[in-house]
Amino acid sequence: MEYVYAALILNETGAEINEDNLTNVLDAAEVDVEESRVKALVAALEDVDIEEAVEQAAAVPAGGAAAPA
Amino acid sequence: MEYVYAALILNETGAEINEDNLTNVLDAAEVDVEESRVKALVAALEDVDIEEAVEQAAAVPAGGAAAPA
Amino acid sequence: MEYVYAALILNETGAEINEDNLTNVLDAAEVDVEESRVKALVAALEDVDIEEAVEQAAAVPAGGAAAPA
Amino acid sequence: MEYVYAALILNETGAEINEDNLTNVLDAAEVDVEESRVKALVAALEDVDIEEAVEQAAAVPAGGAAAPA
Amino acid sequence: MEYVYAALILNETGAEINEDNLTNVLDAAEVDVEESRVKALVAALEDVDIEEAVEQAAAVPAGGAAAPA
Amino acid sequence: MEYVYAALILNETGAEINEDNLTNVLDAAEVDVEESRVKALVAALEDVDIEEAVEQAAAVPAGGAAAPA
Amino acid sequence: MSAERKTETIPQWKKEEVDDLVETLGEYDSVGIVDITGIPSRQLQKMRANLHGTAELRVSRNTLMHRALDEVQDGLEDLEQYIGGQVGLIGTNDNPFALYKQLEASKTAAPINAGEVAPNDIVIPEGDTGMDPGQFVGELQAVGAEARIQEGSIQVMADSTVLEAGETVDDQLANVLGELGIEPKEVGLDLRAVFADGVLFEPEELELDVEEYQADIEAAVAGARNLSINAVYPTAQTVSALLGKGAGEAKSVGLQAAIEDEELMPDLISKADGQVRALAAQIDDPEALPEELQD
Repeated sequence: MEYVYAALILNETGAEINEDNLTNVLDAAEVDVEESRVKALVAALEDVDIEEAVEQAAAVPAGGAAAPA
Repeated sequence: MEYVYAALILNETGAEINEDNLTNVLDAAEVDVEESRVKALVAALEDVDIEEAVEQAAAVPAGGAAAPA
Repeated sequence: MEYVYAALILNETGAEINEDNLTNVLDAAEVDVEESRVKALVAALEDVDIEEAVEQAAAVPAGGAAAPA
Repeated sequence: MEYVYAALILNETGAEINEDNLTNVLDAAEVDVEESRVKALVAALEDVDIEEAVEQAAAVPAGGAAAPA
Repeated sequence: MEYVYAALILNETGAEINEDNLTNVLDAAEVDVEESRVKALVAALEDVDIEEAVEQAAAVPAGGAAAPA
Repeated sequence: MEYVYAALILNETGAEINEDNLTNVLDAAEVDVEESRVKALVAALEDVDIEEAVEQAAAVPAGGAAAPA
Repeated sequence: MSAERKTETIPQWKKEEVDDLVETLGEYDSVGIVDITGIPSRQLQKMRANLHGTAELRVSRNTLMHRALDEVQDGLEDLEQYIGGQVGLIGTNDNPFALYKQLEASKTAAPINAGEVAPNDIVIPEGDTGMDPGQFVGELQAVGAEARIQEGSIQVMADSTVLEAGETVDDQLANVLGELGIEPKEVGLDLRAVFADGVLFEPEELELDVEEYQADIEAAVAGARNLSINAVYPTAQTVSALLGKGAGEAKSVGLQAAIEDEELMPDLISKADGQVRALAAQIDDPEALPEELQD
């Protein structure tokens, strides 16, 4: 999950979630950074609205299996 | 939130969650680090079982609707 | 489940879920493909809305994703 | 998700989940394979017990069957 | 599902679940029997403990029988 | 349950669930058919909405708790 | 052969009656003996009319019915043991279970008279009798009902069995039951036995528990679904569930491995956010937390 956490830190600071920035954060935590995962993460996040995803998480009680519609 | 994410990254990598390490990670994300907050977080986490806390949250709420088609 | 996974891959790529395509995917994974099972799967899928089935699964909280990696 | 499905097929057949095998399966499904995603997938799965993760999914009604009344 | 029901009848009577027996039962019900579906069923049931598979809710954590190859 | 399975096969094929048809199916499975049970089943099914029962069963994951042997 | 012999020993009208009965019996797949004790003939006519189209009721002398059943043989002679008292023959091409159900459904309640034997336990039900306080409360108590005066009327406090099956109703009880309008008798054609396609059924075998059958069907369907899914044998009805299962498994693996897949991202972000909140919840010092994570 460290790659995801790194992306979320950047999201909080308002920095761009790109390969360089992610790598910097992970490097600083002495993660043995795999370039491919960084690339894949950037690509995967391209069309994702992080704020929205976070809000939805907050809307659902964590731990509780939400009843499917 | 970024302080807590930074702590989670360190937790994943197995690095010690201390002031230096947190500051490094946050610096790398170009966070304007507040020393007092880092101190407080390190102190607060001393008595917390991070693994346990993280696992409790792990029953992931589905962001189903957010899934790209 | 490998036959089902193969159908799901084809569904994602937009390729037709027919005997040839399923067999190709399974062959590539060196599955000892049983033609009858491929046929049965294709037959069963005939009137099914795959998107709907997949989306319903996605809407359900994934089972407690315990120990984070 | 086609990359993940490909990994699950290999997991079922007992084949190694490596770049070559994944690429073969995805090629067969005529996926336009991105090498970095394959690499990232292999890396991400390295420390995960796939069997366990698959079984955990089963804790949730597949197909979104609502809780029994 | 008629093929599955036919297999279950044979299972109850203790008769072997093979192509001939399944075909006989389905023929008697004037099902337009598809050989491939019969074959596929026999193949699918080969390594399955039918009693257990019948009783175990399909959507419940797999103790072992859940995902036979 | 073989009598019920036989009725369900007939239900799927759209054949009438009468004594003759049930007996044929059970005979084919070499069940030592008890005429009285066949008669009782036919009579009982007159008052049971099979479709409804089928839907009911499909909506609820059967088996309840995981009970892997 | 035997029929020939019997015709010599009985009057012509009896012979004709037996022949007629034999002919009737031959028309039906199922033949039964019904008890018609205590049914007035006019009511019997009505019942006969109601059965029209599904069953035929024939009432004759018991000796002649014996003779007719004996003559047909084929197992019908087994029914002779049920002839006794006031009975009739009933024939139907319906399923005997359906016949039984129809006969049971057509039974009507009737008052019971002094001197009659209770066919079943007689119960005075709990509730307000609606009667004004008076000596009736004593009568109720005398027959064994738990009665008392409450809120201005006579009330029975609990279901009270005042006579058990097989016991004889006395004047006092008949009177009380009459006052209350309780009709403990079920009057109607009472099936004693049916012979259907070679099988003899007694009433207890003819009473079907439809709910149990329904439950069996549900269990059978559910079992078949389980088998289909667990054995990964897709059918039109279960292939959706299998696809869902596969998708769910992929999702679970994807989330656990934090696979960088577009589809998984929203859930992974949710997961991370949930973890942050869960961890923050363990932290007491507000100084350590940003505002949005403080309680």
